[in-house]
Amino acid sequence: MDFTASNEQEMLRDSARRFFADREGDRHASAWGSYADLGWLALVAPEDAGGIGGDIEDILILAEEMGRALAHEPYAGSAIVAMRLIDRTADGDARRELLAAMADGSIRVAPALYEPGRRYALSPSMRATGDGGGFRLSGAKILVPGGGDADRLLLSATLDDGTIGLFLVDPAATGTTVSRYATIDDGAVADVAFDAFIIGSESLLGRIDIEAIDDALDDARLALCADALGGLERAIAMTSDYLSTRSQFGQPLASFQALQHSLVEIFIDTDSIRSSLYQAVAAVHDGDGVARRRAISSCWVKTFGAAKRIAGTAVHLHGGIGMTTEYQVGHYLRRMMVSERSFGDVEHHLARYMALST
Amino acid sequence: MDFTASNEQEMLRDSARRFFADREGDRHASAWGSYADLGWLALVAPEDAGGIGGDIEDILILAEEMGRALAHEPYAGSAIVAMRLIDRTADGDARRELLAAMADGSIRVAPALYEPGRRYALSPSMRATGDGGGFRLSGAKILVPGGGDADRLLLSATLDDGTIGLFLVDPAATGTTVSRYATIDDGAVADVAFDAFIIGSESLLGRIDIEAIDDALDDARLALCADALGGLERAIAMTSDYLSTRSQFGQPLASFQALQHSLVEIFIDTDSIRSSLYQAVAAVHDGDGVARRRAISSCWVKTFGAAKRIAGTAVHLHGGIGMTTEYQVGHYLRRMMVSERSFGDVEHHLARYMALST
Amino acid sequence: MKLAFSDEDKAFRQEVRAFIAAELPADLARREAMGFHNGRATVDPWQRKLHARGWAAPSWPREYGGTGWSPIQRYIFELECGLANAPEYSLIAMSMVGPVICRFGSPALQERFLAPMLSGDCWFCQGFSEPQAGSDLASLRTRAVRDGDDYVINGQKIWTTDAHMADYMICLARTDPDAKPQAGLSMIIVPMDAPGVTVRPIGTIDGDAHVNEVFLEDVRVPAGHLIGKPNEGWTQAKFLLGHERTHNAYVGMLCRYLARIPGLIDDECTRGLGPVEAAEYRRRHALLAIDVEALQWSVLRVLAGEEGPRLNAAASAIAIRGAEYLLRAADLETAILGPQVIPRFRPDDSLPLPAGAPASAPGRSTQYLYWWAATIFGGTDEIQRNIIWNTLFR
Amino acid sequence: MKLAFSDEDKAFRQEVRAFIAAELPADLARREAMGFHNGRATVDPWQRKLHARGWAAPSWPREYGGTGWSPIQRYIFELECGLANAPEYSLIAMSMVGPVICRFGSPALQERFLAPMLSGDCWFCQGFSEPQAGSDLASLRTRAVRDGDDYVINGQKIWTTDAHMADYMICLARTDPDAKPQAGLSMIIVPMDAPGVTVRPIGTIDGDAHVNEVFLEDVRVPAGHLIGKPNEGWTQAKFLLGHERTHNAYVGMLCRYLARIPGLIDDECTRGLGPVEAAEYRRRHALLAIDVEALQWSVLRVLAGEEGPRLNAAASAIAIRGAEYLLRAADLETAILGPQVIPRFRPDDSLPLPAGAPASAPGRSTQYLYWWAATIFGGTDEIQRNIIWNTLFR
Repeated sequence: MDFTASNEQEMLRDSARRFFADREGDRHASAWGSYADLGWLALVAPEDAGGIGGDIEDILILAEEMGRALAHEPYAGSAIVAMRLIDRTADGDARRELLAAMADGSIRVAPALYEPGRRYALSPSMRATGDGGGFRLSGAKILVPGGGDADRLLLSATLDDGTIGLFLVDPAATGTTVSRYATIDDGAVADVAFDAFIIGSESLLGRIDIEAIDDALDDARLALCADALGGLERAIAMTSDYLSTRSQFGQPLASFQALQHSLVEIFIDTDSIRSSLYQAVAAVHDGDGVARRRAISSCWVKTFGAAKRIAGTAVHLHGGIGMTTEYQVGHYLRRMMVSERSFGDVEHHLARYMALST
Repeated sequence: MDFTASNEQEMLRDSARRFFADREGDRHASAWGSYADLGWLALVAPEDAGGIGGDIEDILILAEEMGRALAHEPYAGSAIVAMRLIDRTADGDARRELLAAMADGSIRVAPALYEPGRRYALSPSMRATGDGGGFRLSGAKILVPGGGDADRLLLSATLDDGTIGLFLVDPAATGTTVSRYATIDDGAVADVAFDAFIIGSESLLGRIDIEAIDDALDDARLALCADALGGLERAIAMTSDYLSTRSQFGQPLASFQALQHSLVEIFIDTDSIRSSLYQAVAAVHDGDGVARRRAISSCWVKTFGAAKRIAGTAVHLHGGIGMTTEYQVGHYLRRMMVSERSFGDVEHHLARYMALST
Repeated sequence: MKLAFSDEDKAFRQEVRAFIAAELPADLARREAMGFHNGRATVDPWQRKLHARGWAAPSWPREYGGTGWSPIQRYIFELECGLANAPEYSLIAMSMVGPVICRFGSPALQERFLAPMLSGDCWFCQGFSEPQAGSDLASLRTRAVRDGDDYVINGQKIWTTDAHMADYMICLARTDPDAKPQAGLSMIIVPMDAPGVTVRPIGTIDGDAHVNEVFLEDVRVPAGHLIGKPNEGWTQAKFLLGHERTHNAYVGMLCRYLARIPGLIDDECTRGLGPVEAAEYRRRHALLAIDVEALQWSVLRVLAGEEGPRLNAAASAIAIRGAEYLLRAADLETAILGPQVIPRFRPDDSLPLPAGAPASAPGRSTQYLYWWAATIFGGTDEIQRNIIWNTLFR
Repeated sequence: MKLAFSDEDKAFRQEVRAFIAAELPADLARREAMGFHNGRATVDPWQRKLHARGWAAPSWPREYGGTGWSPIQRYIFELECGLANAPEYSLIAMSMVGPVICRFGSPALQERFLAPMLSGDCWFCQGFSEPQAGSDLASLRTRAVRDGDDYVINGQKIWTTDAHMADYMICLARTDPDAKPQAGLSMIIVPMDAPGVTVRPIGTIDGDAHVNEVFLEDVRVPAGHLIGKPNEGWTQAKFLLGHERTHNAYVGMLCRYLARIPGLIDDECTRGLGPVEAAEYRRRHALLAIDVEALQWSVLRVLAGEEGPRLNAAASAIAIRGAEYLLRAADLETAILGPQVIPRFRPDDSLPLPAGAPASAPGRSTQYLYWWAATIFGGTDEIQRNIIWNTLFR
């Protein structure tokens, strides 16, 4: 058991913090190329495909900094989920080349797994019907993170034999309709519709079952928890600063015990999220699939069962200024609202946790 | 809509408060006779049986004072439940005479409705088998409030035809075993077992269905809510006094904002219980059975969903002294624990509320 | 003690309900239900209907064009409007400024302003808060200096709801800089089109547009725009803020949520919401309904004056719980809708909905985020708790 | 950073588990699970088994007869004991007084006291709190005056756990009345059978008997009973209280609750608990388990020293949450058991159970009530929050 970050991990954290500090004023420009240059994409890719195959701890250190900085790049989706899915599904050279191209940033792939009116179901109602040598795709995917900016979409569809195939398709091709829109936290997602869209057989990367898709999401779930943790810690630090500098009724806000204790309460909750993240990481290392899934759902429930309340309390402790978009603290609250329903919500994960506990 | 207590109601409250103040040192002696003398038993009895047939508001004013004073007499059981059940079930002279004797205190009746291992179920598994002209009773009743001191037990049993009969039996008769024991709040209850106990046909007061039994409990439920309200208000007043008089770290406890706000929070919760009680009373007056049951369960959930936390916080704010039996505040916490599971608990009533809401 | 609505109250409720059912435009109700801040063009037709019925100003005295309703009747009206998705029309003018003008204003001011307020031709905003004085009005810095027949006003207001669409601001300004902080304030009506008035919208995290900064630079208004006597602004502000003691309980809005949520759950069960989750959300709905049932009676107790000297404490208590329950209600709605509330919807609902979003989704995140402000404005929860402590326990 | 138990840790856990399974008397485990305060006669056999195995004092240095375990090993041991319903043996002697004597005591004191403590022949109680000094040790009034070769002690202690069955008290007393409040204190060992010592049990609302008042009237103890140097009591007390920073997280007890609750729910489903209620209780159990999983890692972080300078704050945080979770766990158990927890059960379980009560019922109300004390002793929640604020944010 060693809780101390290694030198390499400290360097990773410092470089991420410096990178985001430097582009503070430019937060909405795409930084995917920089992510590639910094090796953050390769960190997720397996070593046999030119990647670094980093430890989950390393990925989470990065995710924490992304959360602190309110970074909008779809790292959880286009780096973690997409690479994990391709790693498990594709084969041979196709797998290695694709992962290598994703790791160096030359191809950006957005995972398209969710469908309209089906909440967090991973079983695709989208059909890929055999048509000549290829397939005919019909259906829609929604809330694809970074789906408007991706070079390729990685999507799940049910094949004629009832199994699930994973397809790599070009969103710019005729027969696809991509509707890009903003999310409440200033992120960008897209809905994608396919109307009898014909693709070649090479688009099918391989077959996969629902449990394997769910497993591929798990590292991304931890990344979103770490992202939330980084954001909440920053929101607390901002609130502490604000209380010290602001006065009311002739006294610094920080001198009011009720405000002190409110801040302490959300500090305890946030620090507990770090502990929960650590138990999940330990379960990832331990290797037992059931225990791992259970621990990750535990972390999700712990994190997002509290995240909005913590961020909202930080807003509240700021008073009116906390509600404004010009000030950063409220953005954490919006981000929690989006993250908490990105790969299943609290109730979804509580149900998974309970099912795995018996 | 009139929220002001009438002169008569003020007098009732004052006389109750005075009565309990006078016997403060003597809290564990039976006061049933005094209850009769003060007209508190007649208050519940119908007018045509020599009672007063008081408004529910009057009964709740009394119950509030009983809660404040931590009175141990089984008023909810032996006055409210027993009289309401007999009023609905018995007939003619038998009904009038019995109710009149209960109202003047000459006969004390304890309702025996609950059975071992059956939680809050009101359908009796106890059988009353026809035997010659009378019945043979077999089974057990538990947690009978005041069951060790009652002259008669009022118990429910399933008849040969599957309907439910309400019986009045003498606990001192051969064939009954009465086990008296204390509850955690210093109350006295009894378990009663019948082993092929033979009773005459006159013991059967009449037949009743489960819904009517449940309805007979409803006024007693409101009385327990009012009892809790009175106790919680008193616990808050004691806490307020304590904080003003006690110092720590060289300052009066009352000067610490965190303690102020804790007390304010439980005040708000307690005052909300009063509001909830009022909405239930309004529903009682309104006459619609479904709305009445729903409103009473609403009040129960509101009251006992918060009562232990409120009383526990009052204990907490006292520090160590609050945990001692010599000091009164902790007794309220124990009383809440008993009351909240006396005629159904929070989950039981939430389920009833939800079933009646659709 | 008689805890029941009278037959007259019940008849009144039916009358209000029938009126709303007949007169409330369906599209207005739909937009109101979404919960975005609606503009004047959207809500004015409703005010004109109310005006025609004589119901434009429930909280004004009858002799000034108000309804003369009892507090219980006003409560019933507000509740029924909430349930039916009828908007609160120009809250600041109708519930705050109007009563102040009725009570303190000169006959000339009453003549000039009250009738247009009733007909919907005159909107007000409230210029109280300032950047350095959040919940602490005694430290206001905006100054009004008498200069001949005018006042010249300089200063800055913030969190000014509706300033971007108001005709006038009721401005709390310092008219005697030498008096004690609370003694030197006055209330002055400032036309929003006066030279020197600049309105800058404040972007808020809910994504809606409703609050503003208002800069006042050498703004000149006739001295007759002063309400009442100079330097009695503190008294007037307390009257104004105290006039709607039960408004912050939001029972109309809460009942609107409670009425809507069961249908939302049923709908989502056809869109992938599982039975276990649905049961949990129904449970939360029931627990919230039970809390709101008590809150409604807390409001009635305040309205009926049952609280007596505890009135201030009771008003603070319902404000704390009102904000808390709104957050719970809105959180529950967004939880039920799940990922469908992620898109940023526009108040202008002419844009097509994303493929994943049902018609019930727009406005849900916006409202949840907005209700965090309800824990701040009108005095933070902490200030309300201080009030309760000082009133009851000190 | 490597977040996993090592293979050595896992092997150690198996070793502990096997030892407990083989050696813990079944009746002791049953009584411990009930949760009443057990007397010495009940728990001494277990201490003798631990002593024979060399595991009597997990928190003492090895050279004094301790185990020399790493913090993680101590954590594992405590957790496994909790899960298996093994009692915490004489907590005050083993976890607090022992380490103080090892660190500050003279060789003579060590010689005299340490071996009997290990073998279970010497119990201690802790005389810190006084009637006018709840969480505020600086205002202690008990005085010890040097008189020849003795100290003469006068004063009163309160909330003294186990005083009724202890052989000695470690007494914090004022030896220099002229020094600053914290500077003039010393720690002195007082035999409980010394003339002038009177123990009066304090009845507590949980109905169990465990705390006492101790009156000290001209109690004469040899000067050699002073631990360390005169007037260094404050330093020693801080060492003592800081020694078991993670104890107040109660993870062993919490895991015991978590392990037991699913079976309780299943049992009650055969005794009238409905499926909807059962589902709600299972849900609460899961939410508590998730919180305790995080708490365990908060404890591990403190034990591993990850917290660095934040150690005080982290210790306070886990104390706050530990007490909160205990109350939730005990509340959940009593809710599951419903009316069956109403009877006052006796710690002496020789009395027959009431007809309605299953064997799982005794002790459940007692423990729930008792855990309210956990929000008070060792510093109230409010004091813990002050510590966190002062450590991290001031």
